[in-house]
Amino acid sequence: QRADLVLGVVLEPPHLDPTAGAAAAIDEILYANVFEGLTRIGQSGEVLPALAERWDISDDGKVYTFYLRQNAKFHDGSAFDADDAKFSLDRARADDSTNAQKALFAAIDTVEVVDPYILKVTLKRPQGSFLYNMGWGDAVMVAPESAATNAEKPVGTGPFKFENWARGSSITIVKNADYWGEPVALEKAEFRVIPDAAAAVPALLSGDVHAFPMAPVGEVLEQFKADPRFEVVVGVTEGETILSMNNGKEPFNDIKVRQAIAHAINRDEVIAGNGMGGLGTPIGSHFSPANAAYEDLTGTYPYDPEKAKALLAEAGYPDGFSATLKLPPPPYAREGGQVIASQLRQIGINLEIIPVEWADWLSTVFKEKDYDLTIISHTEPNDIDIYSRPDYYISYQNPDFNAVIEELDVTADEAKRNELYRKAQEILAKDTPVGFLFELPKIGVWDANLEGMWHNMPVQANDLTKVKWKQ
Amino acid sequence: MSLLEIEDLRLHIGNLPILKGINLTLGQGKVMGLVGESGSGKSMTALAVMQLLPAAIQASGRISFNGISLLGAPEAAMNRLRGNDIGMVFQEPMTALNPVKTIGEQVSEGIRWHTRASRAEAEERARRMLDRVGLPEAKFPLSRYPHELSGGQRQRVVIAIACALAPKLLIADEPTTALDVVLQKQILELLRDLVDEHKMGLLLISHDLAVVADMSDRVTIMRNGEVMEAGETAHTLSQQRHPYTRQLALASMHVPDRGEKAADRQGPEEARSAPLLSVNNVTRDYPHRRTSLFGKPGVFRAVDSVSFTLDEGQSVALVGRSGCGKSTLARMILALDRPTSGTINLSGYDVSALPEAKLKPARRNMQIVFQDPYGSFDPRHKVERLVAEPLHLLEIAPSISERRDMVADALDKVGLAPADMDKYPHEFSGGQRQRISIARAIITRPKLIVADEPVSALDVSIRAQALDLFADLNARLGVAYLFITHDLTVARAITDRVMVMHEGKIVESGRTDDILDRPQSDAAKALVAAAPDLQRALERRLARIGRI
Amino acid sequence: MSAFLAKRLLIGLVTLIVASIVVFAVLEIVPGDPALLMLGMNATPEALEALRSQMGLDQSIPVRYFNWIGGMLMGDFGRSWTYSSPVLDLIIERGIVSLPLAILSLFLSTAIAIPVGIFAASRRGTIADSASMGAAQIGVAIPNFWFALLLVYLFAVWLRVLPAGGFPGWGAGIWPALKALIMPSLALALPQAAILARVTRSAMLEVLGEDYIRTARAKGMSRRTVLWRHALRNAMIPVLTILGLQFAFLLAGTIIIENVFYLPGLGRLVFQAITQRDLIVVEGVVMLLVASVVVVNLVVDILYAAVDPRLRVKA
Amino acid sequence: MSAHQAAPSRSFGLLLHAFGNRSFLIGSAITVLIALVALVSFFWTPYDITHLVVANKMKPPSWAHPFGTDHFGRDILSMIMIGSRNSIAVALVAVGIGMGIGIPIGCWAAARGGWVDETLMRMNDIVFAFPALLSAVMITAIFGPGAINAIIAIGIFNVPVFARVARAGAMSIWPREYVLAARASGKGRAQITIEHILPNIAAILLIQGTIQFALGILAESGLSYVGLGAQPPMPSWGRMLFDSQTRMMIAPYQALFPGFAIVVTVLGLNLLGDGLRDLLDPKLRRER
Ligand SMILES: Nc1ncnc2c1ncn2[C@@H]1O[C@H](COP(=O)(O)OP(=O)(O)OP(=O)(O)O)[C@@H](O)[C@H]1O
Ligand SMILES: Nc1ncnc2c1ncn2[C@@H]1O[C@H](COP(=O)(O)OP(=O)(O)OP(=O)(O)O)[C@@H](O)[C@H]1O
Ligand SMILES: [Mg+2]
Ligand SMILES: [Mg+2]
Repeated sequence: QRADLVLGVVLEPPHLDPTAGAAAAIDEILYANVFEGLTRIGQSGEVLPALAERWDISDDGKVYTFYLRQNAKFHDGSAFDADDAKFSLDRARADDSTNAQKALFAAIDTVEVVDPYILKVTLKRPQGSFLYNMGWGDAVMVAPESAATNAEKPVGTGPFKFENWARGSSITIVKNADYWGEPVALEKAEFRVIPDAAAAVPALLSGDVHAFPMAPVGEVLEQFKADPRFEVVVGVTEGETILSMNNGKEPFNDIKVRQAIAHAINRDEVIAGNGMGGLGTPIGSHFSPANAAYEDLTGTYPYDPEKAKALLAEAGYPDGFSATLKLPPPPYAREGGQVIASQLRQIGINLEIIPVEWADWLSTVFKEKDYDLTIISHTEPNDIDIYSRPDYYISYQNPDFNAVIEELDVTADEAKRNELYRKAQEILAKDTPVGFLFELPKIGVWDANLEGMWHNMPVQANDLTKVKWKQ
Repeated sequence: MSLLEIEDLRLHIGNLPILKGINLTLGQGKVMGLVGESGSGKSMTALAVMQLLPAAIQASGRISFNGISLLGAPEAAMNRLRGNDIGMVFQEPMTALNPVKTIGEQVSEGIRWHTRASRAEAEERARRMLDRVGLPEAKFPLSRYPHELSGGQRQRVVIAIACALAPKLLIADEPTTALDVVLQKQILELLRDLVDEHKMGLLLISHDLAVVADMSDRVTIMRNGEVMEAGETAHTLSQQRHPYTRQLALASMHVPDRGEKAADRQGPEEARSAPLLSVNNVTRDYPHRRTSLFGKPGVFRAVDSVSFTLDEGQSVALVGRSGCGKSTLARMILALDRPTSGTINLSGYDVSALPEAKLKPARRNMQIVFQDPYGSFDPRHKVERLVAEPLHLLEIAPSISERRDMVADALDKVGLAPADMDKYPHEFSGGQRQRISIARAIITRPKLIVADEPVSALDVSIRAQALDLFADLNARLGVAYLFITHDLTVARAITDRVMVMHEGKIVESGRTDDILDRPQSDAAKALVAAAPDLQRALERRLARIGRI
Repeated sequence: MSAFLAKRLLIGLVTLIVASIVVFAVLEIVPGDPALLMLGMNATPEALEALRSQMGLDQSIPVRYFNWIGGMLMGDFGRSWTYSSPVLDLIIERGIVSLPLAILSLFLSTAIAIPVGIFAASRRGTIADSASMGAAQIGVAIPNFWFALLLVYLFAVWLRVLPAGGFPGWGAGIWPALKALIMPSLALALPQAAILARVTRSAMLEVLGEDYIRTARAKGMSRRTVLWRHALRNAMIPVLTILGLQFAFLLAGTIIIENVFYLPGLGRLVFQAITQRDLIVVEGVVMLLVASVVVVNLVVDILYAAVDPRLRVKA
Repeated sequence: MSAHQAAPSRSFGLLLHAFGNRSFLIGSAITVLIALVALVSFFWTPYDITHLVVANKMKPPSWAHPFGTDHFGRDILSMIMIGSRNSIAVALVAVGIGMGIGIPIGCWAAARGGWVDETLMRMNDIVFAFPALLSAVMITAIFGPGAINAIIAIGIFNVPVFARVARAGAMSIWPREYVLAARASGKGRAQITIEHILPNIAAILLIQGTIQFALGILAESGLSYVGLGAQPPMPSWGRMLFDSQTRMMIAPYQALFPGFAIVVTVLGLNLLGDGLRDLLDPKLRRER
């Protein structure tokens, strides 16, 4: 039976330390395969035990006691224990830490080793999402001896060991024989970097690559669907794709203008022309349709150019206005942006399209807020709270919304949390600080003989633990 | 049966005839001179014998070599003949050799090709041949490249290639036109010796009657692709039965009528007022090519402490071998180049030191006529603009109609019609072009004209006309000339004084007749001895015939 | 000869120094913060600051320039910001893909072009001549990436004889590695070959019209012999010039072709490093490419002298 | 061979030659056609390409859309027509920049000689030492991608080309006797350059111009292909190729037509250049 696998990935990770960079590409290769956290996120976004077998939460919601696996070992042979766990958490929240998601650890007050396999984490305040946070790739457990060299030679506790990185080309991981849990079926997996969309199609067709969990194949998807050699799975991600507007700037500080834009957007057409084969679920607020707390609010501002024009006139722009639309590299932005520009032109808003590199987007749009409109997919899971952040690039301010988020932060009860999430969604849908477009689809194409691939993408990961070839 | 027989050779390019029925016979050990003006078909005749005509040209008639018919002979057969039985020497020694191969390779190549000799054997023969043409191994090893040789030496290599296998027939197409007279003499003597030695037949092509008269047993005179006259050299050229022959002979011995005034000007030196031009101790150095990055570049002294004066209306010749520095000196006089040291004074202006802006008045007084009547005109300009160019020097720019008048006047003076103003230079013949070039030189009424080889590119008959014009202008306008030439007949024809230059120095100067008849310095003697002279050549030849 | 070489070397050195200043200055004004790019949208300001000082971005520009130059002279190209591995290692890793690719293409284009050019010149005006030059005309006009695309669909998708792209590494064996380079080098080489064939042909024709060719023919040598023995070497002089220029072109051409075939070469490395603002990598690779152009020009100059004795200045 | 070739009346002779010159005829026909297409596109295209009708996407060629439609439902024929503007404009302006800066530099270097010449030419070498595409990538990284920056990037690399050609041409004219005659008439370097040098090197510059123009079109398409050339919604041939390459399998016409547009245009320009060379370069003309 076959036990090797070649996966295509679009982006090469800059390095291999998930605790020291934001690049999704790092997690896509290492998360759950090489590195594990105290908890982990399952296929539908649920929190599952990982290196922590189980945990207790104090009644005030401030103290978490984790009971760790006793048979877990790092790939260098050293055992995993509470000291390692304390080291990992303290390192991530230290002053000179370069963890990209430092905010995940902001609530932690102290971390104590109670026993070699019992870890006590005390929070400054109750945090409902703490267990979920501990499942992020940025919170994985590392060993003190190897933490500094993980960037080049990652050492984790997962079912696969890192073997080789041919820079610019591929990263290979192999089965970890000493894994504490259920052994994996694959002996070897190679993540091959294929950045060019045009190259992905022939790579799959020629059989060079067995699976492309996020296949950039656009319209050619139909071709793969029709081909019995391939299985095509369209799932959801945590990527809310939005038309961000600079709420701190004329004319987007005017809700009428924003509503006009919301009415002018024809989501179906945007999705049809989004460069991802016309796939994607329309959204009316900042929430993933895969989530239990999701509420369909796409009807809040239906497509209605006439109404949009009227609203614009009310706002004092009867003849429309001109603005810029900065587009980062992914096709959903570059392609979808053209459709949006065409749609807004119908109501008199003339957009000048300015394509920007990621680096440029991050510093000019995200940091300096030097933009009018931009299209971006927020792929962090459960990140509706970004609208409450002070100084965020959208510059949206609503005390009601902030109150909901604050309450959410201290609520641990599932039902209650979902209720609050719905409330937050509704506020955003009404206020429409941004134009809500669609949830980024996860288009997976792989060999029909392959099973166990994840269909959805609740976190940025390609969990290979259950993948195997059919006989 | 003769060595080479050409019967009714006709060449066409499309419908255009190039040769119209040439007949020519050459015996073994004999020299046949082929003369004619430019474009008369001399080279084409030679190439037809070699079967190396340009692809577009069709040939008919009969060429037989040693009884073998060449015209239409298969390529393989021609390959066996060429270089082995028929050798050819070309006009341009500078380009006739492959720049990337050593002379040894180039000479031995033909030997190996034809005799299948080993490399060593072939090289041995090549060595002997090069030694024979005056390039002894000791001084000129086989490993030399062509660019390491002078023009005359290269021509010797070309001759060595052609004669390497002692061919029965040697064709030499203007083998000396690119060389100066002294070299010309040496090369011609070499050819003659080779002919005597190997009993070769030589077809010598030249436009110079004197050369042919000196060298050949028989001559064939061509014009426009036809043979005008053929016969024994001395008789043909001295009796001049055919009018065209007479015309050629007269033209090549032509001396312009310079009138009385010219003689008057040759007054005693002390009687003269301030000279028009005075050149004092002028030296010009050119940097050598640098050989090391930081070392100081060496210098080459092209003109070496030259001093002389030139009076108004005087006509002076500057003669000397190729590369002796004549043109360099002329350029400095014209303020186109600056001396390394020394001064040049033209009617009160120090042209060697004045900045360009202050030179205008001096420039108005001097103009230049070049050798190449075609290359001296911008092909894109009309005659009016070309001739008017020096008017740029006038203080007040003339109006358009004034300008046309002045151009018309200048054209009139050189014997051209005012209507010619609106033509382009390529619409004129060589002689007419040289007239235009003279018109340009006189339009500002200069006191001095520097003429650098003004007639050496012209055919004899045109040359005679040009010389007449120079003499005429000198007489009528009183222009002074500095005539640069290596051709002593030209110097004799129209100058009052001669200066002989050698390796950058003026080695001798004086009245034209004195110098040319009684040269004192070695350089002058060599020049005079080498200068071909039709009259003397014929006398020698007739005397020889008489003696027999 | 040595003086000539010394002069060329000095010029090359000056070129490199000027190039280093230009490259450094140009990249200083590239917008975008590499630290922000690495840590992403959720990064805290302290984390960013910490990363910047790790990268040495808090030093002044001249200090960074001289550190960089000084390091390079010692053979230390610095550490990649994104890959956090030595730049030199990266360059070597990528170079062993790009260099063989460039050499293979150069070899292919010369191997195709020169015989074709000579053939066409020797058969001037025949159908063979017109046909090969017509093909060359079209070859010159085809964008190499488009040609690459056609190749991929023909050989990888349709015929399935060659991999569509990627590079298995030399460790996977010579043949699989070469197989991965066949199409890319073909795509790079063909348009170049078309240019080279045209140059070869016209250089040959020019030389065939020279006087010394007539001299050689007058020795009785056949047309073919003259072509090989006399014309070829002289015709190589302009061909060499074009070859030298083409090398620089090939190096740059790899940027596009490596993208089409997702080869992990130097071209992709710079392209990627620029988008990721990994400036130290960009600087290192650009300097390397400039240096290789300088070296190739030097080699071409030396070859000139080998071909043309007129250029051999005697010491 | 003698330099005194018989030249027929110049302009008339050229005309006669032109009609007998196949490269020139085909080349100029293609060039004129492309220029016409670009001109027409300002007034009329079959469809409005600024209005996207995504529902219409990826229709194969038909009577309504002779070249089919793209992934936004735009008419590819209209896109190619408008794209020609971009290709022509970029290449033309880039050649203009190259000529505008390169020719004066080359002429100046030739006129002055000595250290001026040496310095200018070494500066040229430095520009030449940068692989052009690489520098274009850097330029667009700084100023952002876009047609203008593509023009600058391509233009910069045309400068040394024209400088070299102009210098070589001028160097061969300066020692001519008619230049000496002009100098003897007291004309300065600048005036001689304008009156004698430039008109006499115009032909080789023109020929080089068509070659660089063709290369410019290729370079622009290359830049657009890696996403650094013209930006949407402005159509460009290279960009169209880039956009269509993932869809080669299902909509090959999307990549074929813009590809052919590039090949045909470049071919036309190269033929024109060849034809011009045959017509204007007497050295080659003589050889025929
Ligand atoms: N390759 C050619 N194609 C067509 N016509 C030619 C060619 N070469 C020469 N001619 C013409 O053939 C005629 C004879 O030329 P040829 O070279 O034999 O003259 P020539 O007597 O050697 O003149 P010169 O003294 O100038 O060398 C001339 O009218 C010339 O224009
Ligand atoms: N620009 C230059 N640089 C270096 N050397 C030069 C230069 N011009 C001329 N020379 C050298 O100076 C010497 C004299 O040259 P010049 O042109 O004055 O000779 P010339 O007497 O006119 O010869 P010719 O009769 O062949 O025209 C020659 O040896 C020549 O090689
Ligand atoms: Mg001749
Ligand atoms: Mg001279």
